[in-house]
Amino acid sequence: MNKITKNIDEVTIRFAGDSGDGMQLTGGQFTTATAFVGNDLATMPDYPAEIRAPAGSLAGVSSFQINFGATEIRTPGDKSDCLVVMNPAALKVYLKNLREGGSIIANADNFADKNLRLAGYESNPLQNDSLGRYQVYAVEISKLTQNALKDLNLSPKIVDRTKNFFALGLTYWMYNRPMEPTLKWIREKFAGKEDIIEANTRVLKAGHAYGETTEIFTVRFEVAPAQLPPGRYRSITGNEATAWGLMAAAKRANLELFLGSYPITPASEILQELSKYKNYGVKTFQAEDEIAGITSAIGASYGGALGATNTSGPGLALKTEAMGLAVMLELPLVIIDVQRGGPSTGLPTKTEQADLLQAVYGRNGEAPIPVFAACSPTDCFDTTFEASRIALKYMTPVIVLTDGYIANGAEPWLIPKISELPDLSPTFVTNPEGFAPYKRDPQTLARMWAIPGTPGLEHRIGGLEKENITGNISYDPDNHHLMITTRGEKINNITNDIPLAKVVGDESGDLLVVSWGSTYGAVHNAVETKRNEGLSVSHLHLKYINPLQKNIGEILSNFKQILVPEINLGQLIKILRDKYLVDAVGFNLVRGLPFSAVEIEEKIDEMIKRG
Amino acid sequence: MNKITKNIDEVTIRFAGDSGDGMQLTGGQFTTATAFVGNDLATMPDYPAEIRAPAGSLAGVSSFQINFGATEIRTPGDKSDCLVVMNPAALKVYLKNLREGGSIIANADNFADKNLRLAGYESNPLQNDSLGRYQVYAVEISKLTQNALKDLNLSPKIVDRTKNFFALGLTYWMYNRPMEPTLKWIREKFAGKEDIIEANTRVLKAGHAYGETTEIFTVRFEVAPAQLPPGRYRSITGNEATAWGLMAAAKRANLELFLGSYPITPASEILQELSKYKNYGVKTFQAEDEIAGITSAIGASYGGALGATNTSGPGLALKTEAMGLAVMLELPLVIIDVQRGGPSTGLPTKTEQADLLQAVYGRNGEAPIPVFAACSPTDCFDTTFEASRIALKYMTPVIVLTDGYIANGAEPWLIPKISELPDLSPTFVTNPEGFAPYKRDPQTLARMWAIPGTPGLEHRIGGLEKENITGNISYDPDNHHLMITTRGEKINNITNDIPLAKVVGDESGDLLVVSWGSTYGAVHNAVETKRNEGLSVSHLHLKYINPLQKNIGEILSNFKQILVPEINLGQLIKILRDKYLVDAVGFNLVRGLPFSAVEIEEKIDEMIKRG
Amino acid sequence: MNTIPIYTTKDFQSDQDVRWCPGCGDYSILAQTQRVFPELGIPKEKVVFVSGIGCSSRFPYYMNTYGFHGIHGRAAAIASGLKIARPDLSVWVATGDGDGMSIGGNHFIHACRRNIGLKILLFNNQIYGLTKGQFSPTSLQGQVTKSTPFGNIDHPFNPLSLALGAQATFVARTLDRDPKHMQTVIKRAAAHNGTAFVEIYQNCNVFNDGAFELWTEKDSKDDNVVVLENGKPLIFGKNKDKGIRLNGFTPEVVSLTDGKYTTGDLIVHNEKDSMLAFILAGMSGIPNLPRPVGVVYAVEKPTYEQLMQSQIDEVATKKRTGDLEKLFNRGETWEVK
Amino acid sequence: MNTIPIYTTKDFQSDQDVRWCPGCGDYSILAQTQRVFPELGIPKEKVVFVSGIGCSSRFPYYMNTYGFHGIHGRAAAIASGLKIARPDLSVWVATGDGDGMSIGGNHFIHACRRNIGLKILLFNNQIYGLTKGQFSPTSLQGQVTKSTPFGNIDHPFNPLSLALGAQATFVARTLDRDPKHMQTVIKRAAAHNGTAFVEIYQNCNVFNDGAFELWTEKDSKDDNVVVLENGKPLIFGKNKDKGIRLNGFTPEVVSLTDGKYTTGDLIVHNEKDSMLAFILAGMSGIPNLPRPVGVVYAVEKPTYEQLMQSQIDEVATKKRTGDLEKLFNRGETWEVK
Ligand SMILES: Cc1ncc(C[n+]2csc(CCOP(=O)(O)OP(=O)(O)O)c2C)c(N)n1
Ligand SMILES: Cc1ncc(C[n+]2csc(CCOP(=O)(O)OP(=O)(O)O)c2C)c(N)n1
Ligand code: SF4
Ligand code: SF4
Ligand SMILES: [Mg+2]
Ligand SMILES: [Mg+2]
Repeated sequence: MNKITKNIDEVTIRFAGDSGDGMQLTGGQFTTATAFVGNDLATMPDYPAEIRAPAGSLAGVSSFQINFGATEIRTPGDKSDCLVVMNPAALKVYLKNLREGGSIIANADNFADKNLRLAGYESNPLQNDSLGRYQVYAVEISKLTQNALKDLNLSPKIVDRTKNFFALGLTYWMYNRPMEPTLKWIREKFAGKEDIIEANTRVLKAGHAYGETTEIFTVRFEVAPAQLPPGRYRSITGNEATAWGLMAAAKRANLELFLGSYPITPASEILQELSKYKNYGVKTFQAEDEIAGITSAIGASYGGALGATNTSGPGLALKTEAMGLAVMLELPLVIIDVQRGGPSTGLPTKTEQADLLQAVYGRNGEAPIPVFAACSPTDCFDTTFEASRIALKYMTPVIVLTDGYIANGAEPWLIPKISELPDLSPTFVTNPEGFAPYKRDPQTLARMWAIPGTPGLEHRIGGLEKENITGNISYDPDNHHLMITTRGEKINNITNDIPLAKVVGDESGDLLVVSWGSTYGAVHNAVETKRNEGLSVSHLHLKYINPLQKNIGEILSNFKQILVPEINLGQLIKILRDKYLVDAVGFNLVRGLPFSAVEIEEKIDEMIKRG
Repeated sequence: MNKITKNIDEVTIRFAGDSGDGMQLTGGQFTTATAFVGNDLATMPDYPAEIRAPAGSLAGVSSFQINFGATEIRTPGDKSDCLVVMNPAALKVYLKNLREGGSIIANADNFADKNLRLAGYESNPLQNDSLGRYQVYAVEISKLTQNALKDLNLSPKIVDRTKNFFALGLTYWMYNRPMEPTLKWIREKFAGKEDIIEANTRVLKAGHAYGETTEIFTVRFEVAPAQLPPGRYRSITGNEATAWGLMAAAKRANLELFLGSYPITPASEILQELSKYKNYGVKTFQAEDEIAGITSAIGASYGGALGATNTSGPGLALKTEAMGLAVMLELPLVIIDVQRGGPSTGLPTKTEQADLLQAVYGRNGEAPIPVFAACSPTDCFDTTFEASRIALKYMTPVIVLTDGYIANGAEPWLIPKISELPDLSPTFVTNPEGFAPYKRDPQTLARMWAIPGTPGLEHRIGGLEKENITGNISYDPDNHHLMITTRGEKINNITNDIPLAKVVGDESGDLLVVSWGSTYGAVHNAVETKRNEGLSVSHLHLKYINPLQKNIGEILSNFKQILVPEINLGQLIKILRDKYLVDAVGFNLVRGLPFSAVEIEEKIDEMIKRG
Repeated sequence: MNTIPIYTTKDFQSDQDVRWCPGCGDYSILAQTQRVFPELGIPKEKVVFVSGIGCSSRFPYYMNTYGFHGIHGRAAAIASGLKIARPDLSVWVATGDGDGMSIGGNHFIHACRRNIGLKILLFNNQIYGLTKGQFSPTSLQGQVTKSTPFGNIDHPFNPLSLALGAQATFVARTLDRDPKHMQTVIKRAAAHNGTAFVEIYQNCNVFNDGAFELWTEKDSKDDNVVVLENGKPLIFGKNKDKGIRLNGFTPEVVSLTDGKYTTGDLIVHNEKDSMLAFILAGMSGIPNLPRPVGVVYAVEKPTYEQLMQSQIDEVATKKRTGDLEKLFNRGETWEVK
Repeated sequence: MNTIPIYTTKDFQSDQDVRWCPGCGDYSILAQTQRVFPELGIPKEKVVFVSGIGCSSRFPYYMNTYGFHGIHGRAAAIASGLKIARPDLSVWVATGDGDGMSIGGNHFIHACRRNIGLKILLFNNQIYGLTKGQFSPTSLQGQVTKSTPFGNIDHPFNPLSLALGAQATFVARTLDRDPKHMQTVIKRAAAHNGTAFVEIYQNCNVFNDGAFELWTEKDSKDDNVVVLENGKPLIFGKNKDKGIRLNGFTPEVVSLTDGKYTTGDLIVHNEKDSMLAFILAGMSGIPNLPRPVGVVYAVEKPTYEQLMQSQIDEVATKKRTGDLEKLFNRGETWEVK
């Protein structure tokens, strides 16, 4: 056969099938192989809604998308170039995310009556002409798998379970990925179960061979390695990175890490991940509710640990009162909010950015808390580490905002050397001389920290207003004003401790697009595209939501128009307009989905045209 | 004796003494007598911090301030003209609130060693010249009381308890108030206890006679009746008015009232008041916590009652998650937040305005809730009634903000005719035809309301995102965006249903002072004073915080400068700046105290001067 | 006078697709409930199912009655408000071991204490199902779950003991795999005046499969379950050859065939004995004892809503029905002309 | 090796003015605590008092140890985090019937269940003191309070039963007016390994004066209180002439002088018998029985913090002390040059 190899810069593939079809595993293996050849990449699983639905149903579809390339990859990809579907429901759900002209690889064996009906198809889309705008490869994956294993005497159920490896092998061929990492993984994973090893290995190879030998595939693609900073990499999800960021911070602070938590989608993996590291000075406490999650963490911080708590929106709401206590006590605390679709229970498995105002303003009284937002899976590590640094240095709770999109997404992570991370060790007071619990560091305004167990420093703290310096209860009006403003100043002081913001693109121009959190990638790509087209547009990404960096006002003032895309009805924009009195314009789609670069691009065009 | 009578327009008196001295009762009686003569008035108790302190200590002082006059009275008064003190601690605490040249009436008998020491006086201030700037009347109140009761054979303890009536009688004489209302009250209150009636009566009269006959008092004051709208009046505190506002709304809606509540200072009186009215179709439920308070109220609303819940800042924080549920369910609910000093436990018995941003923004996801603020004790009635109207008409939770200052303060209230209040009756759907739980009124966008017990309308609602019209669970991206924006629009629609804002003073000029909530009175007085001095300053008061009235932007644009005084670090101002991009300036004192008019006046001068 | 229509199981099935994992024990609970409801004599429109969040909390969607899917842990509180406002309704709470015993533990014990007329069905699968497999307050010590990779160190609640300690007036246990028994228990709960608490052992075949096998599987259940019947001695075993007697206050298994003990030595169940109820509930914590199922405790005590109504009636009798106009004008008032 | 200084009561008195109402029962609790602490052999700096909000929750300010005045209801949760992070500390919770049983009920039962090493002192005055007199979950039915002008319709918790139902391993009751008894009980609580729960009857002389008179006043207490002593029969009365025996499972008062019963017929207290504990706790709910005070229940069970430490040790032995650098580089990694 004559096969053509095309060189391309970037590809997005989605594997989709029923929950039981092993799509997450398939995607994971594809990711490993892709990392192995040195592409940059980003991945995104999409699970079905919380409760498992009947096999073959639309609600039961599970998928995994990977975007990889020879250049820097910032999102798991907007539309996919290739859609691998194991059943009709998967096709139904994800066809709209396939770009025009993209490829569909379908397990034709599963496009039978019952499954078609479950997916709501009246006739078989592989056989009518409804998919004319795409490149359709209807492959009898189930049968080919059975053929490959005919002589092995395995139960039909087990045979059926290996069919995802056929799809994987086929895509390995198509995108020219090495099979070796997966073969190694199979050997290790199923060590001792020789028949399973044999079966999976055979099926993977069969898929690969099918691409190589059959006539229906005429093109294969080559994606050259990306220019990544040198070093050792691994793939990491946002939630893993958050967990590890906390561990690294505790390590560099020489403190034990205490996580007080209550499970909630999509934040539970942080608890689950940290609960594996009992032997790393990590204590996890699955509390009875979110309130106990945060208050136990405050108790632990009081005892001299790095206290942390993680949750999603509804849980953050419940932690509100206790956050105010942490503000009053001036104890370090890291609060992680993995945002999901709201309000209320909302769309628990979908992504959103609508907790920002809650994080910044949602407390009784004047209770300022720094709020930082992560912009990608790996940035969750950096942001959590940075939040811990500020929490310990300024004796304050800090909120880290991530969201379902980056929490579940994964990308390659340049593994840091722990010893090269900043030292975060706090100074515990031990000398009774001159000690007062609310005496402050004149520069940071952080109060002194003395922990129980220190002789001679016995003292009492609490949530009532306290007298400046002594920390005794005080009802004095002027003292109250002083303490309120001091606590505010302390948080504002953090602006002296964080880098200035940097614009990507020109420092002035027609349009500045301001992003925060997980919209980073889509905005970055869109602005890049539009700059390449010659438009005068730049990009400002904000990691620090509260306090804002010192030079934000100046940056904003250098552009004719300002666009703030957010997956909410406009939240960051409120803060920018209030603070800088700039007539920024919002772009708000609240659909439980990340923005695509194309959506941003269109909005940029519209703004530039309008002038 | 030759006594002069001076006519004055307005007086402020403060009665202060130990917690056991009956100052609240004294103040209450003075208020009744003052109302009786037709003055306008406003009152304010000041209790000691929560836990009772030793007799005679500074922490144990309790006081009652009344401001009354021949003109409209809008605050309980800044500084007092006359300070009645029953012990040295009371003098120590409140002297700074007495205007220069003001009068002090002191119970000289209590200015003995122990009490002086407890108050921190080294020598007797009545005897040294430290009070030279004031008119001091040192009266042996205890002894004179004993003399009056010598022959009655009462225990010394009981005799001592009547001495506040001596002070009361004396002030009645000084300010020319009738004794009859108090004499009547004594007869009714102590009916059956003839000796107590006799004692109190005698002592009251003795105090009055003392003023009339002794030489030390040479001046008495005459305050003419005020021009108040005609009708029947009573004195009412803010918390009472809130409770009654809810009752009146339920009555006019033909619904039962259900209050789910958990005690918290300074909001508990609302629960306590409503718990008295079992026979008025009012059900009060003291729940196990604030969360059960609000969720039980949501349950009751679901059942077709007017559900309400009341609390203060820390409790509002706890209700956050459930408020989001109410938004999603689109059920009527009135949430009352009597603000107090924060953050955290803060200053529980003091006043503050720092829950505004929490009320407007403090929820996960996009969860818009109308927020209204009361500006005076009687306005609590109107605001609560209005909140109920909107809640029922728009099927939405509504937050009412009051604060410790107006909750505990009292003023005369023109008693409304229930039958003349607007009809708030909702329409419960009963016809299954065309029913869908999220079908909306095209004008208000309120959804249909069908309550359990209605045959054929069985349906399910919940906190997950729901499909437009049917209310079924929906994970559809576009539906989510539609529902998010629809819920937002519904709240914005309320602007069509509320009156336009009115400026007091000119419609344009140099300076507009914008107030909300309880700062109304001080700002009003200050602006009036400054206008009388010829300054170009006007006053805009906002009752509707969310949504803002339609004409706010236009009003703001007509002034050169805008001043927003708030008892917080600047909260309403953030919303105004964001929304209207006006460079408003904040004036922020967070001392647990209301603003005084003088403070506002000074700020106005400063702004006008700066130009 | 209204007559109640004659219902069938179908009448209680809503039009929503049931979305539990195939094989989940929740299906049985739903089926039994739908089967029993036609017999309760309650008009459909008077029934409300309230829930929190969890797999179990999806229950209301599938019942063709009024339904309220609340927020996590708050079902009992929501239902309390509803029942107080509307004592005429039959209010049911569907909750899980996480929803009802972890985040919702406080509302649960307070509902029990108040004896508010709620029927609380606790779907106990000893795991967090919806969030995919973390331990719950009823998970066993040592249990490996997503959040306890080295085994759970929490000691579990005994839901029956907790309810009794919180003054519940009706406490029962049943099993997803015993439809007939569940039906009886649900009927008893429905008939109870006040808070009725039913713990249902429910298999989560995805995250905690087989947790209750011993008590539900054909070959083991007879020897490991003792079915409580009021007034009857505690006998169990495939051949009804074993019984429970008290040794001091501690229950122990005795053989009825070795001649040492006879039926007369056994505990006789008395639903109204609160002390016995604690002993029976406590059996779950003692190794080698069979698991009691059935109505452990059931006594009549005035309900919260009855007490509230009496108080309203009393006050109304003493003070007449309130007239707001009069109230506003009562006490110190004055006229301005 | 450090030796612990010899303390006096004074050493445990902080420099803060005590701000309870004159006559409040809280003074006695403070005094007994300060009296007992020198005898506990715990270095002062190792002691932390954690509280919520309420009159009782001001307690930490007055103890010259480390102190944490939290938010309403959360003391047990704060203290749990502290104790887990710092098992070396002696962590005490001072809470009220509102703080600990109403808003804080859930944290309370979960602390009991987990057997976390906290000493929980519940100042039960059957009222909300700090907020000036609303009823609490331990207020009596019928009690007139600020929020129940026509009498309380809530049925109260029995704190001892609730703690037992939640699997507490140490449960005791004492009285503000019996200093010696309180001292013994506090010492026993301090010595207990795991959660120790002590209910203290505390008079709020301002909002609920005399609530416990019957059991604290000279002329009535002997006939109305039975002091529990492990291994001893339940005898009480001014002349030690009455006892408690069981009638079925129900305790009843018998005379020891009318010849019908002797000491041998009486209940013999056994702190380790969980079923007896429920019976003794339940006595408060039965009219005409004397109120038991003392240690109702005390058993040893591994504590949460011990189990956590064992698990840490076990994992550390199996997997060595974690090396973060290695962890980060474990599994699938690749090199970019
Ligand atoms: C405030 C809040 N916290 C956490 C969650 C996440 N959550 C949903 S269900 C659940 C526990 C479910 O367990 P259970 O109640 O036992 O129900 P099951 O799914 O096992 O039936 C949790 C933790 C949530 N939805 N809301
Ligand atoms: C979140 C919150 N809700 C309510 C309150 C108000 N509050 C303070 S103490 C208290 C109850 C006090 O009763 P209890 O715990 O019995 O303590 P006591 O004062 O009787 O010692 C309440 C309701 C609060 N401070 N915070
Ligand atoms: S996860 Fe478990 S409890 Fe939930 S539906 Fe599936 S089997 Fe049932
Ligand atoms: S209110 Fe009651 S509990 Fe509080 S300090 Fe006073 S007497 Fe004690
Ligand atoms: Mg469960
Ligand atoms: Mg109390």
